[in-house]
Amino acid sequence: MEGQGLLLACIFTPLAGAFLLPIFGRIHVGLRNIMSLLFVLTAFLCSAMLLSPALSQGPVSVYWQLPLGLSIGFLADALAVFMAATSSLVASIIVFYSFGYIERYKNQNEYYLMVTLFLGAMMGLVFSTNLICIYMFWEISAICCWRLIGFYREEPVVRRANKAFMVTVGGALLMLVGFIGIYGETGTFDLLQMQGQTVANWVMVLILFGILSKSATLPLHTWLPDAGVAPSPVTSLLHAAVLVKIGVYVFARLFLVNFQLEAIWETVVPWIAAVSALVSAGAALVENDIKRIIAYSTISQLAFILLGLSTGTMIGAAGGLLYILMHSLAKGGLFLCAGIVEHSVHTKDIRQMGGLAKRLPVTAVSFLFCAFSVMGIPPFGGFFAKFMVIDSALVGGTPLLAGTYIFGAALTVVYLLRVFVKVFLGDATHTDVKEGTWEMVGSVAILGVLSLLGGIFINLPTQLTSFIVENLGRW
Amino acid sequence: MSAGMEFVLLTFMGLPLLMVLLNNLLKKEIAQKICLSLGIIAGIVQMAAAVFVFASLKAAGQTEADFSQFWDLGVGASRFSVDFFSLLVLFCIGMVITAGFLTAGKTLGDKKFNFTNLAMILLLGMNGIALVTDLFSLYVFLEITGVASFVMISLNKEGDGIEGAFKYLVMSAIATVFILGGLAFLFMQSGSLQYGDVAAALSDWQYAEQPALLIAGFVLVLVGFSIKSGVMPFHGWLPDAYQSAPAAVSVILGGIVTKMAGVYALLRLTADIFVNVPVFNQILMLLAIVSIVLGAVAAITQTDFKRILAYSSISQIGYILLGASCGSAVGLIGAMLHFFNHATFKTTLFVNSAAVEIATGTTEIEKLGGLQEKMPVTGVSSILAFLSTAGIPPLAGFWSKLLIIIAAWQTGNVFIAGLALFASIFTAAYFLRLQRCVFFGPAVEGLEDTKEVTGGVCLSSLALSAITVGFGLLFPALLLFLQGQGLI
Amino acid sequence: MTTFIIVLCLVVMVGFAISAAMLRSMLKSAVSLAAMSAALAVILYMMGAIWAALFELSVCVGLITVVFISAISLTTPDRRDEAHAADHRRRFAALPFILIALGAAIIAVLVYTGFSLPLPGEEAVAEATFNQVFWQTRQADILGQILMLLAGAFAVVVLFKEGKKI
Amino acid sequence: MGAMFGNMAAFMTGGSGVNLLWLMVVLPVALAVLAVAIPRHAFAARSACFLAATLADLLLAIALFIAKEGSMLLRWTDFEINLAFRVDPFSGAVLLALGIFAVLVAIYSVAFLRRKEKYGQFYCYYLLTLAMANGAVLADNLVVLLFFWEGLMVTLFGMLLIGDRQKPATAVKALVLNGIADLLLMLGVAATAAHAGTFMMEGISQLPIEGLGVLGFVCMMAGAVGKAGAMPFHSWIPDAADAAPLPFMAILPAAFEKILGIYLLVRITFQFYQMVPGSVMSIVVMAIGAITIVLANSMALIQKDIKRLLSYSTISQVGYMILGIGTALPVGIIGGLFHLINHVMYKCCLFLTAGSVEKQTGSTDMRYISGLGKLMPVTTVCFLTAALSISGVPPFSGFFSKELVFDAALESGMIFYIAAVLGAFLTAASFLKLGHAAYFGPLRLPEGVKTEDVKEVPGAMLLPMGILALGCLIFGVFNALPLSVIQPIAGEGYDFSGWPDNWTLVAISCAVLLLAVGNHLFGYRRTGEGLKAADHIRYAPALRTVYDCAEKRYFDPYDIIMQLIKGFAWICYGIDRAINWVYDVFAVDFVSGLSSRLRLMNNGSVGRYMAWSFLGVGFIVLLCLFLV
Amino acid sequence: MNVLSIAILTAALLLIVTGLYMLVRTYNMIRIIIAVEVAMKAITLLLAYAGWLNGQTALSQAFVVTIIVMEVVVAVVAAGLAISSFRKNGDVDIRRLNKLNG
Repeated sequence: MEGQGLLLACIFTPLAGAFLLPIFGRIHVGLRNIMSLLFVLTAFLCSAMLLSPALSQGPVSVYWQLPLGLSIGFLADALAVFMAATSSLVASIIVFYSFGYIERYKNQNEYYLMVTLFLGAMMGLVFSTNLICIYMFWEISAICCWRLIGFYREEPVVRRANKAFMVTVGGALLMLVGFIGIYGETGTFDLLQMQGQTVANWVMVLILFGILSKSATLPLHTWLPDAGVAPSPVTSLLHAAVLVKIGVYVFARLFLVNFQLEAIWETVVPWIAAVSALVSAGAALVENDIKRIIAYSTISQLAFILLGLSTGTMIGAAGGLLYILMHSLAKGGLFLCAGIVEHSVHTKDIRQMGGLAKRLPVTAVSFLFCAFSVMGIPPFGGFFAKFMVIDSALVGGTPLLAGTYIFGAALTVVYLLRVFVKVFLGDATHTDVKEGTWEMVGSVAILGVLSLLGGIFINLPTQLTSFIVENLGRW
Repeated sequence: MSAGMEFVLLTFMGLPLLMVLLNNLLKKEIAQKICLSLGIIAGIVQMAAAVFVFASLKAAGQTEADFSQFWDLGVGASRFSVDFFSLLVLFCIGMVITAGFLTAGKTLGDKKFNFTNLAMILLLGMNGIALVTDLFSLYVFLEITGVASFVMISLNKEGDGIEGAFKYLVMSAIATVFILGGLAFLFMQSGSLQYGDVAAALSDWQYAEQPALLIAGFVLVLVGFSIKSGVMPFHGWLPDAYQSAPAAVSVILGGIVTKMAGVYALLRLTADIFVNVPVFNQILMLLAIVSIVLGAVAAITQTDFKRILAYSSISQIGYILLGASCGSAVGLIGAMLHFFNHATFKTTLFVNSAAVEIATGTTEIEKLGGLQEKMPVTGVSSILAFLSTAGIPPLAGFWSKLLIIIAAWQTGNVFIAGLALFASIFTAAYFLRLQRCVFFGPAVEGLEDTKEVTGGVCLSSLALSAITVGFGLLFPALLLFLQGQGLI
Repeated sequence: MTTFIIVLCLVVMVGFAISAAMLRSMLKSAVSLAAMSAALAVILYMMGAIWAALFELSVCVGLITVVFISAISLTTPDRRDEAHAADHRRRFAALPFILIALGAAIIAVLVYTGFSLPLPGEEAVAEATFNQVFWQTRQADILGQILMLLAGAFAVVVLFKEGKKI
Repeated sequence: MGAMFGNMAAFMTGGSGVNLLWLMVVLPVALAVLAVAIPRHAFAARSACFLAATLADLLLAIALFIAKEGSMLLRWTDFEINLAFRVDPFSGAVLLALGIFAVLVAIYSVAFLRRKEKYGQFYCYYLLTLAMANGAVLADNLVVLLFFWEGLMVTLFGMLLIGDRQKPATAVKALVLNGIADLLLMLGVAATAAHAGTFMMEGISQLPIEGLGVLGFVCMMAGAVGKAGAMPFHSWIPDAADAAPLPFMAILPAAFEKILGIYLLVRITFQFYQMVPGSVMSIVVMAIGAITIVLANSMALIQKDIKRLLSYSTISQVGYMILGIGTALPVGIIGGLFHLINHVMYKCCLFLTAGSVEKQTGSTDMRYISGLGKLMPVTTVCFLTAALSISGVPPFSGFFSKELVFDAALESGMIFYIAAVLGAFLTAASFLKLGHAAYFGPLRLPEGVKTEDVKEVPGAMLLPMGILALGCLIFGVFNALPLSVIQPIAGEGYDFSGWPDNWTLVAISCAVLLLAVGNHLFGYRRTGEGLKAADHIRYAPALRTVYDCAEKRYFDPYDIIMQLIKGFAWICYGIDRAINWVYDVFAVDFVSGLSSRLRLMNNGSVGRYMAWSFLGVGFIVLLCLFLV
Repeated sequence: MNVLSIAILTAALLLIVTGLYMLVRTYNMIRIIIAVEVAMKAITLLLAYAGWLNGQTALSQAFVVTIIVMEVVVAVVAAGLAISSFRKNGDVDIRRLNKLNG
């Protein structure tokens, strides 16, 4: 199939290219930046081009069998392509934004290396069909995340980077134990060979540890707010494009595509997520650090995604996937806006900000658009996702759950409004504030507009998600 | 066996001996200058020879080859023999010795001459351990390795070397007593100490005339080798010895010596001799898991770079032994590969610690900071090595660990396998702490003009990191090869 | 008769071992060790290991004792060692009792279980002489011995050669 | 892929060519974008664009009203979430109402906003609001309904921010309260859909209120009531009166939101669900209505600002509609809907008069303005007409609709009737006070405003006011005209036009009005000021404390909700910090404690090492004895 | 019952215990070496006895001879370490060898 080249290019361009970036960086800084963007864009374009074969001709795959039930397999089915396109799109915008944001700091070579590698790991993970490969890319992403969070090299910053690494790797190790448990039952790590089985409950618990730690769900979430000490494009990358989406993606990959979720988990997982949604939303209301608030918001929104994916309903699955897309766009935008704000006023405390809308009009509007999308207010994209997810709880016959999530959604409205109002409205606190560089402002504007367009032309993404869900062959 | 191969086989024991002679016969001034090159040559030639022998064996379709060093031997003799595993180990030895000699250039000053002599003896001792097929000869080479390393640790008499060496010596002597006692008991039953004969005597040990003697025999042997390999709770001497040794010596010591003296021997015992003694494996597995967990936990609050590495070694040795104690082919292969990987990454780390010591004059991690920018090669290679240690894919350490865990799982020790896997989190913990204090965190005062160490140290970190990464990436090919050999 | 001599020598060995442990003087300990070695040599001789007995006598009784005595003489002129020696006996007071109890226990267990290792008949004794065995089958050990001696030599060079201070 | 883009093209053009229903939404949006795209200083061009959009919308609405039916469907997503529009007589009528008010307020706004900053934003939001409202009414799919319904929040937020960006509290309040209502609606929609098994409104009919239906009904009703601005979702409206430009008050809280809220309420209670008179749900709805009437009117009575007073009055009038509809009796429904139409007219008119006052004097605070009647006669006449209508004085329109609601309330329960009558009394009293204070009495103007500057407003502003005031009278005298449109909604064969049948009720109503006049005179005598005519109620012994608390916002549901949420948030934060403590402190301390213990094991003494080793040996031997 | 086997095994065990006891209880480096020697004597005895038992006297002699050589060198190295330590610290007390810990 002609798609195989695309598939491999999609994965290995960023993976291998990342290591060339420090060399480019020695030659010329601009070259390195452009190349970095190019690698990430290649991933996006390749995944976009894979969309057509994945939708029409069935999945593209590359496969080598190895002994011991290991294999190297990459499969570009609609789900994988969807996820890959989403992350690489947002990542491209973030890399573009970084041009402006990161230019004044040290260790830029490492930064671009890690960002590109990060995306490469995401691409690899998304397309992998082997549990061990998934684990491998999972850990690569943890390493990138560790370096990137610790970008500023200060003691507390590095401590938090370490915390993030510890929690996610701890979860991942438990998950690997679970994978080996599956291996013990089936004798293979190859997902293609274990379609439609159920996993033992204890394996499920272990895998959940991994997923919840990566997707920062209660009680494994606290590293994510702490990771806000990273540069804003990095947090954006973590929250929107790559890191936390890994967890939910793997959940979808394992329990929508491959394994049959046992009935009990269709109750337990949404409830864990519900508690997570409420607690983090509450914490977001109390926090004063803009990035921490948005981070808590991510935790809260991830719960919605998990809800959609775990209720075992078709609309929920489609809604969960849609939510991934919409949340990526909007949350990416929010963090990038926060980055501009942080650069402008040199603080992250929202109590010391105010009236920035006049000085940063584009940022303010983009922030508002993205915030509306996250709140789930039409005509922004988040609305449909949120509705479908909550509907799935009712279709699944658990109105109490739906009510809990509605409460969570209400809290979302409140805390995001609080941020917007405190930062952009009210009395101006800073007079010498300037908009960020054109790359930065352009990036947030793109994300804001995409959030809006995503809602108006919701037919495109939803058709894709429905296609994915319908082809799972379980409803 | 082709003549060429026969000749090459002789180099394992012959070449280092030749180097020792050369070193002592040359004029002192010349010897001082070239002695390190001699060691490097010996190391590299050994690696090449191992590869060559491997290729020849493969070409000839053999899995092992016997040879004698000086003159032909009679029946029932204690011969030297190579198989794939000992070739792997010989390669490791060559690699670590090379790295050690590359590091020695900047650290030893006027002690190079003695260092070379002793290191060559050490090399011979280790090669002997890898090559022998007789338990008593094993003991002999063990003792040689031991003596050479005691002296090397105390090479620098001003420091704490003597203390470390003496502790090692005492514990090693106890180990010797245990091992020899065990051998004596085994000898009473088997009448020979050839691997094969002992294995045969043990094949139905439960029905032997005096099973108590055999039990006493293998318990004592197990304990003795456990002390030698520094498994918890027999580990006391190991951190002290590693920490007090001069930089170059600790590279060799930490990289390979204790592994050869203890772990390799235990691997041989489980693979070749105690095949039919499940109790041996069970006890070993217990020791292994204790070492894995507690070794890593103990490393977390250490404050000395080399001491952290020492505790890390204890933990990693646990993994190797865990693989060995599964008693399955996968486990054994995993253990062997982990042996190799451990030699690679732990040597890298000791080279890194040597680099830090050369550049800043200390290995106290609290006094260091922010070296990543100043010493990029050291920083990056230490990260790679540590990640390999922690079993982060796609680096080499992950794959061998995975095989070990799979083996443990398949033999039904689910809980131990899970625990061993999860214990990697402690590895990650001390790794992160060390990175934070030494490389990743903020720069501290007084180290502003630190520069990357150039030359051999840098070269060996780079080469070893390349091996770690390359091995990890090419692991699928290795798996296919092993499958082709029918090993898994 | 053989049995009697061996048992006698064993008793002597244990006795000297205890004295090596309990005597306060280092010198006397070293001499006790030498006496142990001598008794062991006798036992080896009685077991037919003539070469071993010879080595034991010459090396252990002779060489090692010399090593010990010189080491002791190089390290003793210190008063603090006497102070340590003061509680030496207290620390070792328990040893004889432990040994007696342990010995009695071991003998009791062995006797109770009817433990017995029969000596081989004449036909089972391997005919090879020490020479043949040593040179024909233990080449690795010989190489090892050479290396060990080399190592010892280098060790002496490193550890003893530091005349500046003394 | 191709199919997807084809679908997208169809999506953008409204399926089969240009569709009227589709245009109802797209046209205002397109013109809104156009209006913003026109340069800022071209006021005339922008305004023309703005007016053209509303006029076009009105024309379309008329066309649809005449057509009475029509539908379109565009595939949006699977799961039946499709862009489905349908028009039936009811929604046609509602669209027409929206269109009319949109045009009237638009004309007024153009004049009102001349030479004001940010008028472009207002135009834009106005048109977007219109589009969203049209969409919500047209929607034939619950999700589409929800989409447009919630979309109104955005424009609401935007409009409230126009007023004063430095004081965004009102905008936040509005967004939060509306957001909660809309999220409840979301839940309700989902529950209803799950209950009915479809999202298509066409396919949902007369569901029993049980099981999921209860949730669906209650939540959807909450959404509808919240949009209409009944208690407890009301409290942003008086605050908005301070913050937003006045046309906003006229168009959104007074007109569109009421229309939409009641529209949905009717849909819920009579189409989606089967609400039986006297059922629990019916009583709940009525109770909400009754409480809203009494409380909001009591608050209106004591207001000293025209806009705030009108806002509270707006809230109270919603109570009548809800009460009427809640009875589930034909007379109640028709009364409620009739009251809706009337309310929108007179309240719109009242707000517009207030806007005129503000435009000319710069204030609407009755403590500073008084006796404007001579200066602004037309405005005063319009005000008087509307005020008489809202007070329910025959033969103005408000009288007739109120009588219908009274009739239904009496039939459903005496208590509701009493509440409604009490409301009528308070309404009349507060408007007596308002009229007396603002338009009559001695002339008083805010500082800095000269008497000669205060004159009648321009014709463009008077026109809408006049039309609306006239409407109040016409819909009263010729009440058959609106009722002929409304009555079919409740079913065949109802005719409530003409004078009320029940003269007893009329008598009581008139008595109540007279009582209100008497009360006003009593208060006026006591204090000598029209503004303080209600002070004897305000400072009555028991009520005094309650009113004090209310003025301090102790009863503001928003503040209560926010306090609760804040408390909840702190609890959550505590939980979060506790979990964080486990990671940052407990785990670290535990592991390093363990590690330190292990370090103590290696105390540097070789004897200790040996001891550990021998312990290990002993353990192994024991283990061995156990295992062998 | 075989007196000889019982006696030799018992004596060897007692010697080993004595040696280990000495190792643990003494503070003197030289005496530690002596302790190791004591234990080694027991090992020598056992090996020789093992050879005697199964008729492999020649082999066991080869072992014993090798062991003796090893023993000597170890003793010399140990003595060298003790003397070096003495030069450095002024005594041979192992309680002073506790700088490396943790």
